[in-house]
Amino acid sequence: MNNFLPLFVAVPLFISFLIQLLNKLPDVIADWLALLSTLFLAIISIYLIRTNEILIYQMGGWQPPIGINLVFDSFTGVLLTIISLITCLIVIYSFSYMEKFTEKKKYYSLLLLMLSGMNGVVISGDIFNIYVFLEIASIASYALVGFGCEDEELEAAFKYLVLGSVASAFILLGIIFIYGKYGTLNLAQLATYIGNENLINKINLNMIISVLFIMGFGLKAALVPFHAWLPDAHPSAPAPISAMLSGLLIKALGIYVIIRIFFFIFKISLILSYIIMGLGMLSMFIGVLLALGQWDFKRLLAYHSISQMGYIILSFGIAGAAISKNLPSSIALLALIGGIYHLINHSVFKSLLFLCSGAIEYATGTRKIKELGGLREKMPITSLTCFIASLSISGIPPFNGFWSKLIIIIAAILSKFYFAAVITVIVSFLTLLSFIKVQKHILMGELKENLKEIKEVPISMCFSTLMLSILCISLGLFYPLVKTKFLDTAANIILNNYQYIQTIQNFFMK
Amino acid sequence: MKQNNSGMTIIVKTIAKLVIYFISVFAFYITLTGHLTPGGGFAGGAIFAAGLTLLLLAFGKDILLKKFNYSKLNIADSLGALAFVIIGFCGFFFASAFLNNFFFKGKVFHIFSSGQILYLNIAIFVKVAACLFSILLLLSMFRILSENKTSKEKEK
Amino acid sequence: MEIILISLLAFMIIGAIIAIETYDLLSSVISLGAIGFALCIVFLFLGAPDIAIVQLIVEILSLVVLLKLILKREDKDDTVNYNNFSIFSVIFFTGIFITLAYFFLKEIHKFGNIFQTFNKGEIYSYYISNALEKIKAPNIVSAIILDFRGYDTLGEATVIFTAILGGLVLLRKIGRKKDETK
Amino acid sequence: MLIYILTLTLFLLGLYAIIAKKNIIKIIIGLAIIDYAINLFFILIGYQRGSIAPIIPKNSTIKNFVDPLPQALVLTSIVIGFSMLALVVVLAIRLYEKYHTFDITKINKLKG
Repeated sequence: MNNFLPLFVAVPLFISFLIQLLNKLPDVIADWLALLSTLFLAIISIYLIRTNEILIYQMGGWQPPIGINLVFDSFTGVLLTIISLITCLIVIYSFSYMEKFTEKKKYYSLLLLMLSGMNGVVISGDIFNIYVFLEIASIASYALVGFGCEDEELEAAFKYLVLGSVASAFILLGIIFIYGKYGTLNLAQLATYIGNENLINKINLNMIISVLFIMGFGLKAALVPFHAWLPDAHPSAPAPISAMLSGLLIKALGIYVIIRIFFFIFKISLILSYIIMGLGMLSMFIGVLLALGQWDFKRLLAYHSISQMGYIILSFGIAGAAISKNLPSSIALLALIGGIYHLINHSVFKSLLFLCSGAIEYATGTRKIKELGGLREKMPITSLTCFIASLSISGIPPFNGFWSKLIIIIAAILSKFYFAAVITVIVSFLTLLSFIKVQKHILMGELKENLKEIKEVPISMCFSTLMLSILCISLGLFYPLVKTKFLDTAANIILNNYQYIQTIQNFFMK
Repeated sequence: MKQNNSGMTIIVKTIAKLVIYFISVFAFYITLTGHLTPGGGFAGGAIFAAGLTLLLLAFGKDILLKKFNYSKLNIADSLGALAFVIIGFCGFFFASAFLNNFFFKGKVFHIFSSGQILYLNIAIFVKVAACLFSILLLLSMFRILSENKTSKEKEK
Repeated sequence: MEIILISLLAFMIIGAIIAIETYDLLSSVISLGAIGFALCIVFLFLGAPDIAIVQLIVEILSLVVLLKLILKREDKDDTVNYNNFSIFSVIFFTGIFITLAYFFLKEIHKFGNIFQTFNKGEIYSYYISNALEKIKAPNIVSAIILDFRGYDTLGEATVIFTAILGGLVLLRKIGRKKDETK
Repeated sequence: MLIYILTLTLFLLGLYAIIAKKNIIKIIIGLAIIDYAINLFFILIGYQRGSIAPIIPKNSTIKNFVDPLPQALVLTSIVIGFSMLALVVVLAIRLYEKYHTFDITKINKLKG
């Protein structure tokens, strides 16, 4: 069962090197190779998510503290399934969307490298290994942001690259301090050392290390003080790439690693969870305020991803506060379930929204909401899926956005953070307001004269947008089933994280 | 060599022609004995790329492009990376773990001694040499493009 | 031993200040090269030969790349505008960070004895003793890179591959196919 | 302790160059200096006083070596630093070709 783990990184790497090797062959070969590999990964991840015990894979056959080990628990499983499923649909989407760009084969190999970087970060159990695969995913995303080689895209890519490399420098500095103090790089051994260590004075190294990690991974997760790159990088990237960036990259590289480090390795403390909650509320509020004034569709969506990320970070902050104030564990469990569920929902409907914006840009050639209007006659499928996605992001009851926001609000109230609950309600109302504006301009209204001859986007784009909207609806309607099968075990894994450390311990070299 | 003015003076060209053999022999030595003496795939590949850069700077771009055009560099680059992953996969299929070193280890202090480390060193040598040299070729190619563009703008 | 390291480090800091502050871009790139070579010498003193080799060669290549960027282009950095607020804030922040650093750096093991960490050099001694028996590779660093932690180097080779691919993608002349209709 | 603090000042100098300087070349130089400082810090952490490089000599039983693990990590981080530098240089060339200047303040087509 655990022999599948290295395939998540090895198969995309192998296929992307193969695509670059067969440079002379036509683009169709690259399409099918990319599709088959992502489909294969999706099937493995669905097969693997059903086991709810922790899988360990010793890379190279060496025991954990010597070699690197890969870890798969149900929280990783949830993330791996989202990444593989959405990447598979994005590859289908870019069959026809990328016809507008040159060098389609290089696009596919960069996409697969980003996928293998994300998978590598999610399943690795060694902190320097997380850094290396974070670098792979980031460098691939820098190149893909500037894929169109226009003036704005190059400038956005430059800004994103400089900020990203500063963040990686902070992360590496944190890793040096960890190795300097604890002498090990393995996450589980680190957790045991930090666990039975008594901190003497106030300004200790762990505080500095957690500050460095929050700054580094916070920038990768586009939390507010470090969000400067996101509103420029996402609109200038091609649509499937911005769907992947804001749907998957900021989650796998940012949120997941923050949780993995601050819930599993550094015992979550009250101050730390207050900082995380503060960051969450800040990004929620500022993200949606900036989004209200936007008239460029993709830039508006980029600001909304910042505010939606604030939801996820806030719910994990609430869970951390509940654990460290040792409130009844049901509250922390509820907050964790809300956070993970909103993470899944946000990946689904945010990628769907970006793919719809790409479809609109593919058909009409412009992203400005003012110039669009009344697309529902000419582009029925795209407008339908865009409508469903906007409903679910603003939290209308039957759709999935509503459930996760509700859980987060309940968790905030139960753990007596009334201020957080009030902010969440206000922000979700403002999101609803902003998406009503979007719907009014794009779908309702009458068709402008210069848009008369636009026609529906090709089948491959419609197929992936339809599939994503079906996923949106089914996640909303079958919420109890989803909760019991995936979310409970994932939340339990995070709550009592000693299981993670125990299972790796008994693999240790004696 | 016909006398063309691209690249540096004749002195640099003759020295470059002589030195390139020593550099490449040194690069091969560093790579092949990567597991015995300091060095390894990265160092050897970088040294070989530095030698090619010397040729590029001394003789100018067009002579180099006859032997080292992009498709060859690209194939060498992806072949090196593929070899690395394939060695990893044969560890995965034949032995217990992904990058397991199940190859014949041989006697200590001999070249063919430490199993997969030698093969991986060669794979990394090919990859790093092709990669670093294609960066420099890329930059020198691109500067020509921007020059004739700026010259056109000056005329306008 | 420490005196040599501290003097080389002082040389690197002065070189860094020169590299950042000079108007002429060419001299700042050259002083960056000087820092790189001083770093290579420091690596040799700290007993890291193959890191010194790789650092030296990569330093030369990055110098060539930077010079290719600067020559025949703008060579004066005319954006320098000194107001005393920026200088004062820089000194203020470095002062805070250094005093803070003095406290928390106490917890890292003293310079020169690596056994003061939490696991008392347990992984270090495993690598030292098993590199020769298990893998028959005298060069322990190569043994770690390609066998104990070979997965890191797989990621490493991919990083270079991605950077080259990214460079190729960003340097192509036509990004988007200009469709004639719109 | 003094050596660690000097390395941290080098790191801060690189950070200062990235934040305060307006010229793209100075930002690239700042990135390179940050990489140098971090690689140096890694090797300083792994130095054992009075011990030789981690290459086992042929027929001698010296056992005190420098810690080889940071050196393996620094090799990776040097190559990552160089590939980052190559990407930044490529972007700087394209930006110079489009905007004809290295000055950050003049490269601001993106609004909002």
